[in-house]
Order: sequence, then C-alpha cells, then structure tokens
Amino acid sequence: MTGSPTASRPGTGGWSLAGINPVWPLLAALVAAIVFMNPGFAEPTGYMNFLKRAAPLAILAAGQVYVITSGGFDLSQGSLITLVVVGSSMLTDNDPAATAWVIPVMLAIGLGVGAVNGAIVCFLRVPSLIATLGTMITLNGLAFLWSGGAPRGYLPDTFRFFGRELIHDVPLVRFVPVSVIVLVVVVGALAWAMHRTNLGRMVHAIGDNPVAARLAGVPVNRVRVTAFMLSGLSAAIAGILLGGFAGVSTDVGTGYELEAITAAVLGGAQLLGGRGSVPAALGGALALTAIFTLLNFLGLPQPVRQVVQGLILIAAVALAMHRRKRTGT
Amino acid sequence: MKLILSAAGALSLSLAPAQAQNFNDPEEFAKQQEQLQAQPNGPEGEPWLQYIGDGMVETGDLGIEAPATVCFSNAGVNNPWRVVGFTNMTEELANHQSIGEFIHVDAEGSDDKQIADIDDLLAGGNCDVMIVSPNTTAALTPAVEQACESMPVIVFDRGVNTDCPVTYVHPVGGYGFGIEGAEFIAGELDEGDNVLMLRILPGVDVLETRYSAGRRILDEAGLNVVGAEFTDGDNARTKSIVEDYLMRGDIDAVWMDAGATAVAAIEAFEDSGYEIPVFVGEDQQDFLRKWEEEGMTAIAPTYPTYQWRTAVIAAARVIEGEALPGPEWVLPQPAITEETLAEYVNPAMPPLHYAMCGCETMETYPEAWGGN
Amino acid sequence: MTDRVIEMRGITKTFPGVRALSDVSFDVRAGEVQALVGENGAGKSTLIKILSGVYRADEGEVRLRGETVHFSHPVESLRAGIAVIYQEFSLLPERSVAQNLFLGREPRGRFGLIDTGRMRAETRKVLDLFAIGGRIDPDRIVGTLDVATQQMVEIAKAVSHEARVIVMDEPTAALNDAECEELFATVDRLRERGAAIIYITHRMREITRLADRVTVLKDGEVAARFDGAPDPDAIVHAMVGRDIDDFYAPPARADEIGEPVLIVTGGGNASLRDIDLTVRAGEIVGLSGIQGAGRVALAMALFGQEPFERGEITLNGARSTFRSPRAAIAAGIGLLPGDRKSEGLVLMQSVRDNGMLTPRAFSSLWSSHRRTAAADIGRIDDLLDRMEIRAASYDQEIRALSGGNQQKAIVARWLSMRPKVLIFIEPTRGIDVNAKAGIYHLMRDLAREGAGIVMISSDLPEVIGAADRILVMQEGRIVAEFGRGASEQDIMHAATADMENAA
Amino acid sequence: MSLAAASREPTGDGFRFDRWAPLILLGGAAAIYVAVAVATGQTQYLTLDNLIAILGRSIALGITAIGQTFVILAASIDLSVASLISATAVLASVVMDGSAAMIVPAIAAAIALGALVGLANGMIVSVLKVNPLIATLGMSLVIQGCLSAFVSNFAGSVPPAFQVFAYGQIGAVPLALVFLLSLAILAWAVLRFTKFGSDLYAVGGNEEAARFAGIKTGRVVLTAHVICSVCAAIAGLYLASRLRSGAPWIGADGVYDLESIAVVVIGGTVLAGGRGGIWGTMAGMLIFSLIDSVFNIAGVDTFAKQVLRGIIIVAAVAFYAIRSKRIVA
Repeated sequence: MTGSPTASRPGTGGWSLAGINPVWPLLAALVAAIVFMNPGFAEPTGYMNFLKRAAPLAILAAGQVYVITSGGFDLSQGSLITLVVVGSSMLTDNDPAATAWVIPVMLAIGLGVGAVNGAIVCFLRVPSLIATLGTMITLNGLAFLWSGGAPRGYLPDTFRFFGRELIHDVPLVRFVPVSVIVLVVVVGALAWAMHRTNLGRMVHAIGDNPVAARLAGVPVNRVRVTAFMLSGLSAAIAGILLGGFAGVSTDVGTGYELEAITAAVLGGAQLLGGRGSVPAALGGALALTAIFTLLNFLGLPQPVRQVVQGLILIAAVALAMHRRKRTGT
Repeated sequence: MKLILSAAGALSLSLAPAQAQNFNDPEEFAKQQEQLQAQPNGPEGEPWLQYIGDGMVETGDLGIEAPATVCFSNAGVNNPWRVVGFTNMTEELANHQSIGEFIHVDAEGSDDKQIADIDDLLAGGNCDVMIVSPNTTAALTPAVEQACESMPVIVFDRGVNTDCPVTYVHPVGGYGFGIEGAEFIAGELDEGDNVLMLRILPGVDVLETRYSAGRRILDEAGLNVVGAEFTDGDNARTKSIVEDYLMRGDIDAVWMDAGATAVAAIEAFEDSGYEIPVFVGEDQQDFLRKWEEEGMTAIAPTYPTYQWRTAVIAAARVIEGEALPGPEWVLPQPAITEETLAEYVNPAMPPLHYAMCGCETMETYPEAWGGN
Repeated sequence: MTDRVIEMRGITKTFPGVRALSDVSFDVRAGEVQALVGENGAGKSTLIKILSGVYRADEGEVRLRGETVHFSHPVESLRAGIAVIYQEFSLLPERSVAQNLFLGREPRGRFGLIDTGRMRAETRKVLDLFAIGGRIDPDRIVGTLDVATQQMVEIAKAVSHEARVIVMDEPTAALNDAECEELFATVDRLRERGAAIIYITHRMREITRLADRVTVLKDGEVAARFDGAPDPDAIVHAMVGRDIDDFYAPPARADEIGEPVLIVTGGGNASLRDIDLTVRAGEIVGLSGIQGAGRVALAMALFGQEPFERGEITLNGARSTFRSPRAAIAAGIGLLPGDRKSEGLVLMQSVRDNGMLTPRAFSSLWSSHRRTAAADIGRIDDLLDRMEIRAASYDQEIRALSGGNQQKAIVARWLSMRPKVLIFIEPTRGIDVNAKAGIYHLMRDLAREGAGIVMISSDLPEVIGAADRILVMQEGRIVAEFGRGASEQDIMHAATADMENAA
Repeated sequence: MSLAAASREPTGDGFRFDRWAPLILLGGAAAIYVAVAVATGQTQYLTLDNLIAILGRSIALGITAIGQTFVILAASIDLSVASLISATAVLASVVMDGSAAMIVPAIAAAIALGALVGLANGMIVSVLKVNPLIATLGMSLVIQGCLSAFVSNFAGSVPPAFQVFAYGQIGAVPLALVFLLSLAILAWAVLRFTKFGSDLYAVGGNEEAARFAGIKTGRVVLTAHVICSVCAAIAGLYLASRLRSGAPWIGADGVYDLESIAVVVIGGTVLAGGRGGIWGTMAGMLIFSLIDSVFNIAGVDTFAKQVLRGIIIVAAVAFYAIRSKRIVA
C-alpha cells in the first residue's frame, strides 16, 4: 500500500459520459431516424402505437434479464406465451366474466413454469440451455394438446382489454394504450426488484460467482428459481398483452425468446451472468423494435431485417467485450 | 429457432421468380378460372364426392382384401387447417368397413422426416394402401415413387411430380383462390382505389399461386396495390403492418392469401378508428362471425378441408375395387359469399374452424371439431 | 565463464498499489538445488512468473546461459528449457497420464498422427525415474488418481520436457512422508543429471535435506543468501526479519479464553473420521497438516458445505448438523474461503455489495437492498472503514482492489453477521506482507470480542505465530494437538508420521 | 483451492458411470422400442430392414451432430448449422442445376461455403471473444437473411447421379449410412489420434492449462468451428440429394441446430467442454431415431409426442447431470 492515506470514506461514484449504457444513444439515434423518415411518429398515435407494439417484448426482456443475470437462459418464454394465449382462449370460452379468474390462473401458470425450469436447473442440474429447450418443446406440445391443435375459443373483450384498449382523453398525449400502462407498471416493478431489493443483488451474485454466493449464505436455489419464475411471469403477462392485442393463434409466441435475449444483450446484460439491468433491457427492447420499425419504413424486406438483427447482435457483444478489455475490468 | 423458420425466405416477389417452379403460369391460371365456373359431376350437396372433369381410373385388378390397412404419411398437423382436415379424415374412417387398420405418421413439417416415415411404413407397416399428403412436391416425389412400387398410393393437397399414384385429390387450386378474392374486390372498387395485399410466407407453392393470380387481376382492374406484405401468419404482426399502412393513407380493400390473420387485420381498422373496407378472408369461423356482426363487404374463398375426407373415400374405393376420378380428382372450390354466409357461420364452432369442411352432417359433429 | 544457467538481475515488478519485487537478483547453476524461501507474499511466485514469461519485469534482465532473454509466454520459456511445476495443477482430469505428459507436444508418427505407442513408452520411461512411477499406468485417466499421484504426474510432466531448469513450487504440499522421500530422491537424481533446480518451500526440513544454496525473499527484496544448508534459525530470522511478537498479535491470555462455543464429537464423512474438536470463545485454533489431510474438508463440514454424515456439532449449546452453509451461517458460523476469487468474491459487483452479500442473504428477498436485518448500508460502510479498505469508492467493482483489500471486504461481510465462530482458510494467501499483520491482529481482535477462530494455513510459521492452539490433521483425522510454542519440526512430524503409530 | 481440490478427488478407477451412460440410455431406448413393438403386436418392426430404416432415419442429424461434437468439446457451440444446411443445400442444388458435370464444383462450393462460415464463426468467437451462442445465433440470422434474399423456394435441382448419395445402396445397406459411419470413424480417429484432437480436449477441459502447454487455443477453437460448419455443409449436400433440390427452410424445418446440440449432450458430451466423444453422439442420434420410431409404432398423438420429446431431452441430460455437485445455471 503505497498510496497516501485517503482522508475520508470513499465516496459514491459519479456519473460520466463513458458510463452511459450505449443502448440509450442507440435508441435516441433510431428514434430520430424514424421521426425524420416519418414525422407522424412524433404524434401520439405514432409513438403510442410504437410503445404498444414494443410492450410485450419489453416486458419479456425485463423478465429474461433476470435469468441471464443469474447466469442462465430462458428459451421457454415463447412457448409459454403460446400456452397462455391458447389456454386463455380455452378457459374463457368467450365468457366475459371468466377473465377475472383466467388471468390469475395464467399468471400462476407462468410462475409455475418458471418454477419447473428453475427446479430442473437447480435440482436435476441440467444446464438451463437444455432445460428450457426441453420445456420450450414440451409447452408447445402442451398448448397443442390442450387445444387439439387449434384454439377452441375466443378471447372475450374483457380479456383483450389489456392488450387492445386505449384510454382516451388523457392530457398531453390524448390517449394511452392500456398495454403501455401495463408496460410501465410491470417494468417498473421488475426494475425495482432488480435494483432496489436483496433479490436483485443476489441474482447478480449467483450469476457472478455461484460458489462464492453459496458460501456467503445466499439461498442460491431459491434465488435462481425466483429468477426463472419472474421470467415465466413476464412471459405470461406478455402473453396476455399479445392475446389482447391480436387475438388467438397457435404461434403467437414463436421466436419471442430469442428477441427477448437479443433485447437483453443489447441492453448490456452479460451472458453467463453477473451483469444485467432491467431499464437497459427495456432500452434494448425499444431499440430492437425501433430497428424493425425503421427497416419497415425504409421498405426493406424481411431478409435484410434478419441480417441486420444478426449483425447487431454480434456487434453489441463484440463492442461490450472490447469496452471491457479496454477498461481492464 | 422458429423465428428463423418462420422468417425463412421472406424476400418479396421481386427476387422470387421461381427457379424450380413457376408460380405465374397463364395456362394453369386459365384452366383454374374455367374450373371455378365448371359444373361438377357427382352428388349435389356433397362436394367432397364431386369432381370436375370426366377422367376415371379403374382399380378392380388390385386385389386388396378388405378390411385392409391404410397408412397415412402426413406432412403435419401444424396449423388449424390441417387439424380440421385431419379430424375430417379420422371421422370419415368410421364410414368405411373396408378399412381395417389406419396407421398415421406425422412428419411435423419436415421433408426429411416424411421421407424417413415413408421408408418406415414400407419397411414394416404392412400397409395395403398408402395416402400421402406431401410436405413439398419435389422432395417427396422419390419417396412416393418408391411407395408406388409396392402398393396403390393416393396423394392429396400438394401433388408430386409423378403420375404413379392412383389419383391426386385436390380442389381447384391456388389460382382459383386468388381469382375469386381479387375479382370480388375488382367488382366492388373503382379504378385507382387502394388495395393492401397481405401474405403469409413466400415460397409456399399453394400461397404463391394465390398471390400471382390475385395480383394479376387487381392490376388488370387498374387498382392501386399499395403494398404486398408478409405477415408470417402472425396476428400481432398483421395488425402492426395494417396500422402502419393506415398512418400513411387510406385503404379501400384488403386482399389476403389466407384468412388466419384476417380478424387481426380488421381490428387494425377498428382500433385506428377507420371504416372496415372491402375484405377478402377465408372460411375460418372467426372471420365469418366478424363479417356477419359488422355487416362487412367481404368474400371468403376457400381451400376446402373436405378434401381430407375425399382422400379416405378414394382409399376405400381402391380397396373395394371401384372406379374413382383420376389421375386427378379435382374437387369443387366454392367461395363463401354474402348470400351463403348464413349457412356457414356457426358460433358453436371454434374461431379457427374452417367452415367449408363438409363435416356438418357427420355423426360426431360438432364435438369432434371442438364445437359445443 | 560461468556455470550459471539462470541469472536474474535487478528485477523490479510493480502491481497496482503493490511493489511485488524490487531490485531482486537471483541465479541458479547447473547441477544444484537452489532453495527459494520466503513467506506467502514475499515475492517468490512473482519472481518465478517473470522467469517463465507469465509476467514481464518492469526493470531488470533475465539471462539464460549468459544470454538475455525476453519470454512473453510460458511456452517460450518451456521451449528454452525452463519447466515450472505450479502449485495449481494444470492437469486435465479427463485425459490419460500419457496425454497429459505430452500435452501440446505429442510425438508424431506416420501421416502426422499421434504415435500413441511411443507416447506411452516415453511416459513409461519418465515415470520410471520415480519409484512410484512404476505403479502408474500411462493410460490411466488422471482424474481417477489420488492427489499425491497427480502431483507426481505433474512433476513427471516437467521432467519429461527434459528441462535444464526445473522450478518446483512447494511440491510436497500434498505429500506424506514416504512420498516426500520419494520426491527428494527424484530431485537428487535430477540434480545428478545436471539439471538446475529452483525449489520453493518454507519447510526447513526440506531446505536442510536438499538445498545447495538458499535465497530468502522478504517483502519483495532479497533478505539473505546462504551457501550450503544454513541453520534453520538464520533462515527464519531472515524470512520474518522482525520481532515476531510484533508481527503476530499477542496470544490470548488465560482470562480471555471463555466457554466452548463449538464442540464436535465423532464427526465423520467421506473424507473425515472421528473428529473431536472444541473451539472456545476467545481463542484462535490453528489447523495444520499436509494438503489433502482433511483440514479444508473439516472446515467445509463445520460450514455445512460438505456436511458431517456422522457425529454431531454443538454450537453455543445447541446441537445440530449443518446441511448447508446457510444453516451454518444462520447458527453463527462464518468462513473466509481460501481462494478468494473463485469462492469468496462476486467480482463484478461493488465493494459494498460484496460486504452486504451475507446480510442480504438472510433478509427477505423482497426487502430493500439498503437495509437488512443484520446491517444496513451505513453499518457496512462503517465496517469497511474500520477495515481500512482502500478503494476509490465503495461502489467500485471489487475486482479492481488488491488482494488484501478484497480479503478485508469479506471480513467486513462476516463482521456484520456477528458470528460466534469464524473459519479462516489460508487468510493471508496472496496478500501483501504489510497487510498480513493487519489480518493477524484482526483475528485476535475478533477473538477478544468473543468469537472462536479456526485458522487453516499451509504456512507453518503463520500457524505457529498466530494460533493459540494447533491441531494437526492427517488422512482425515486429528492426530495431534500442540499449544503455543510448538516447533515446525514437531508439527511436520505429526502431520506426516506413519499412520500406524496413531492407529 | 479448497473446492477445486474437492473436485480433484479421485473418482475411482473401476466403473466410470459417464463413459457408459450413453450406452445405458441407448440400451434403454432399444428395449423400449422392442417392448412397444411386441406389446402392440407389431413384431414386423423387429426385422433387419427396420433396423436399417431406423439407422438411416437421422443421417443428416447425425452428420451435423458429429460436427457439433467438435465445437462442444471445445466448450463452444454452433447455432448456425441449420441455416448453413439450408444455404449449402440451395447452393449445391443451384450450382448443379440438374447437370451431372457440375457435381464436383457444387460439392466444392458447398464445402467452401461451410469452411468460410466456420472460419467466420471461429474468428468471432476466438478473436472478438463474443459468446459463441450469440456469435453463431447472429451468424445464423445473417446466413438465413442472405439466403432468403435470393431464393424463396426449392431452387435448382440435383442430377440423378448425385441422388445416389441419399438413395444409393451398397447391398442392403444405404450408401448414406455407410458414409455416416465412415465419417464417424474419421471423426473418432481425428479426436483420438491427431494432435488437433488432443488439443481440442485440452482447450475444452482447461483452456488455461492448454495455453500454458503452448497450444494455440484460438486456432483450435477456430478449427473446431470450421469442422462443424463443413459437417453442416455435408449435411446440406445430403439433404439436397435426398430432397432432389435445396430450399431455404430445410435446415430450420429439421431444427438441426437445437436437435444436434441435444443429440450431442444426450450422448454424454458436456456443454462445458472437454469431455465426451463421437460414439456418444452416435448413440444420441440413435436414441433420437428410436424415439421417433417408437412414437410412430405406438401411434402417439402428434402433440403428445412433442410433450414427451421435451421431457425426454431433459430427463436424458438429468440422467448424467444429477450426479454432479457443480452448481449449474
């Protein structure tokens, strides 16, 4: 210890430009580009529609980031969405009153599937990549098995309220989609749990170093299972929004798990654990949706969209690795 | 991974001039246009037994003993259309004493797996007759040829590039589907009006032909096609696409190559506060219901699921040694119109039930199809 | 003309915040054993890592047979004939002995394929250099060998490189007496063949037995050089180099030692047998023994990580067997792991998060991360202050801190839980010498406050200096107990004596 | 050191469970197959013809899985194989376009494309240090996007001479089966007898130790990726031959990415790398084929099949993993 004695207690780290998560400037640039292309986007109809559309993915990414930060993956989110939508249609069967109990049941299913994922990883010691791949296939099968291959009921308007309705006559913005309110509430709650509670710090700890966490007394299994349950819960909520937004179909959730992982990674979440932020995952989801929107406005076809998504994914992680190497941490 | 799958090959028409198959064949277009108008042979009111054209094949000399084992290599039951169809098929089996055992193998949408399935059936299935619903035409041709060597084969839905099957059961076809919807729009709209075309996926033969026929007619009618977008059959995506188009300008009609996401498209108009324009859907109950409720101006061309019944009927005729339409058994392909809508709407049926199933008179209707 | 194979001159190396080596000169000749001695943290490992090209010296030069060399990668030094046997095994447990020996330089036969026959034969030849070698099958999977044999394979691997310079870093840490003798014989044989051997140890017995010359490092500087095997006392003096009473905290006075807080009777599991142990409030109990003797296993059993399957633990009068660390912590046991990086720290999290980890673990998942039942942020900050942790900010990632500061953050973590028993595993490993005294005094302070301290250390002088009582373990059992003032020889003898005497 | 030391404890020199586990699983699958055939009275499924049909069921999956084994042994992973299979199948089929003269150039082009993609994957993983999951997922999107930009259906055709690859017979045994077996033997020999094979296990088992032994770890990972991608290219050639043409969806339809990983893991190769081998992978492939056949014989409902498949994957991996004490995520 050669340095001069520090006079006082080390302070709190300040904000610096370099400390800003790159996802925010990226999002800002994308939004600017979209507004430039289509000034209508700056109108409430434009950006509210955008937020409404991004809401399921953002919620999903906020849940996924728990599992990623804890060191795993949740590939079952997409199938869980499908199960929730198909299951809701089976259970409500166009009875508006049923919504009141079907939604809690769906949230419970989300939590339950998360608990099963967590239990497979914690107690059967199957790596989450394989475990959730298994549940992904199984849940898809279950959704079909339950419905016999095609949805058997309609979703009543009461159920679809969350994903479809707008609240009119709101000052400043004229109207707010209900799903945007759901987005704010859910992402807010998940951000609070991640960044303001013991759970969140312990999710980081078990992803960073599970052995050290266990030796420090962290209930590793309980934390991990909780992370998976929150991911499952977020998928259930996303499912309720998607079902509400667009009605019943058998492949609603297809591909959402990868988009959620992409969004989380764009937000700087570190694969294999230890780093992750819910607000940044939200930023990642908005940025990803903005990229797709921009590509649509540019009239670029689907394949280009894929190529861009792939390149961005690689570039985001490569950049993060580069920054980490440069800062020597 | 299905993201990749569903996104597979999604570049639009400009780059898709098919190298292997021609999806814009004027001859086929004309033939199907004619078949739509043709008066079918066979019993009135039972379209699954009807046929267009006169060709028949004799099967008396095949010498299969009843009850026989029928094997069915299915491309998949991976969408509601195939689910309804497969239910039609299994329920139809009850009508045929001559069919003893029915072995069903499902390829889950994979060519490779379907080829392996047919191999398996040939190696150990003790099949007397084989029904094949090919996943793709070209890929399954060798497997079907191989099967033809050991037993009579019946193909339906998609065809194969060989005439070895006893018969190929199918409705009029994709051009016919496209023609009916587009002609309806052309009749309702004025020149220069805006039409949005919504498509599921590129590259799928039965869908490509629908589009090329529809596009041709819309163009000929002088309508302005504002866009042709792929929806991946995804409701949310469909709704988003339509919303985006509405932000840019008015739409007077929507043409779709399949009706699965029709209701989502309609809702986009409702939710954005627009009148519902002229619509082309399909015979799914949710669309028909919406149509009736909202009093829309619409048409529902069909690709009838009753062809799955016909395939079983054909197999039974082969076993019984009766003649049957062939080498192609072309089924009528009626569209549901304003006049016939009431016959088909049935609130007791599930939303994605295909109304043109020819199944209403069957014993287990509607429970077996998920109705109540 | 010189027969010096290796010559290091004026080596200086600084790590952030630590001067690891300053102006160290060191040489070794062919056909001799040069002992490199020093306490943990004296700079031995750093010196070796510079020699082998893992680190680069800030100043000074390394000469190999008179020529200046700059190794930038261990492979280059290996190719130049310098083989280092590290303490951490570099063996691949899933591969065979022969595959491990020839890793990265497999003999090739026809078509460039690996000549497995020749590889096996060469392995045989190398293993035959050891008496024990004859019993090792070259095709045996390394993971299935016991630890001592794995150590032998590790040495054989270095030997098989036909290195002119062989560095052995505490090679006997895991070996019993007989195995040690075998190793010594091997070293003799290597010396006869003209190899230059750098032998790192802090065991006097080995120095006396093997060394031709001795270099003592202290605080990153050469403290003494001896030709021939010197008097052990002289070495110890050079190593410690200060008043021991001052360096180590004073021992516990009789009145400071209180009631037993921890009693184990008949404890046993797969790696432990017949453990009877009492730890009193206010005392520091040292656990000694060779590597693999069961010291760490005992700690992990007490801590519930590898629980006892037999016997029982009484903690503060309450009987229990801890099935998990969590249960042990809840009952009042704390543990500072031996390998901070892999077992103690969550490196990407902040200093404060590392301190708060255990308090948080014992609070509701959903309550605020700033205030927990055991401690709030303010209290943790106070404890971190008390530990005199040097960090730019407690929000800084802990990975940027020095080893000593990291260790202190973990101590702060435990202090917040007010444990009744605190287990330190290798508490000063990798810690700056100056920080060491701090750790010793800290342990003593904790004991004075009424905790029972269990300390496991491979550094004998440290155990002798810091513990009030020393328990020696061998093959999973406690075989001897010494009070303050035991000698290294006594302990080493007890740790490696023939098991038959005990049985 | 302490926990690490615990993991170094000898595991006994007698019966090594994990060496035999794939065989046990395979035996179990075979027993179930026989039991189901006997129980349903369909003993006609127990002939040699059927055995060959079962062996030949999953040739493409087997070829892909052999390649996947290499990357997983190196502690990497490759999610781009499915898209690559589609790309090479299309490329080969377009280049041949029915002409026998073009067979050799087409094969060369396909292999070259495979090598190129493998090289890119390997570079991104070993030089840019991007997590292999993300790197190859991104690559997969890029390949699929590029491919879809040019073709949307079956493109080109394969001359009859090339169809021999998939349909030819040597006596009663399909040529492709013989080819797969030869490839497996070659892969086994590479892993067993070459320096590269030895290096591969070292890099996957303990990268640090490998680097200290002078192994160029980056190059080893790179080579593993090239091998994996070349295997995928061969699988693409096989599928082109089998389907008589290539289409941009055949890889994704076969789910070769996730299934090949599942096969490798069920065959006892651990995702963490350094342990496993080709014969385990072959056992895994056979297990998959047997499961498929059992489902077909027993006439399991399609959707129930999916549910079971997911559960089987998880259960098979748990069969190994549950014995480990490591914390997984």
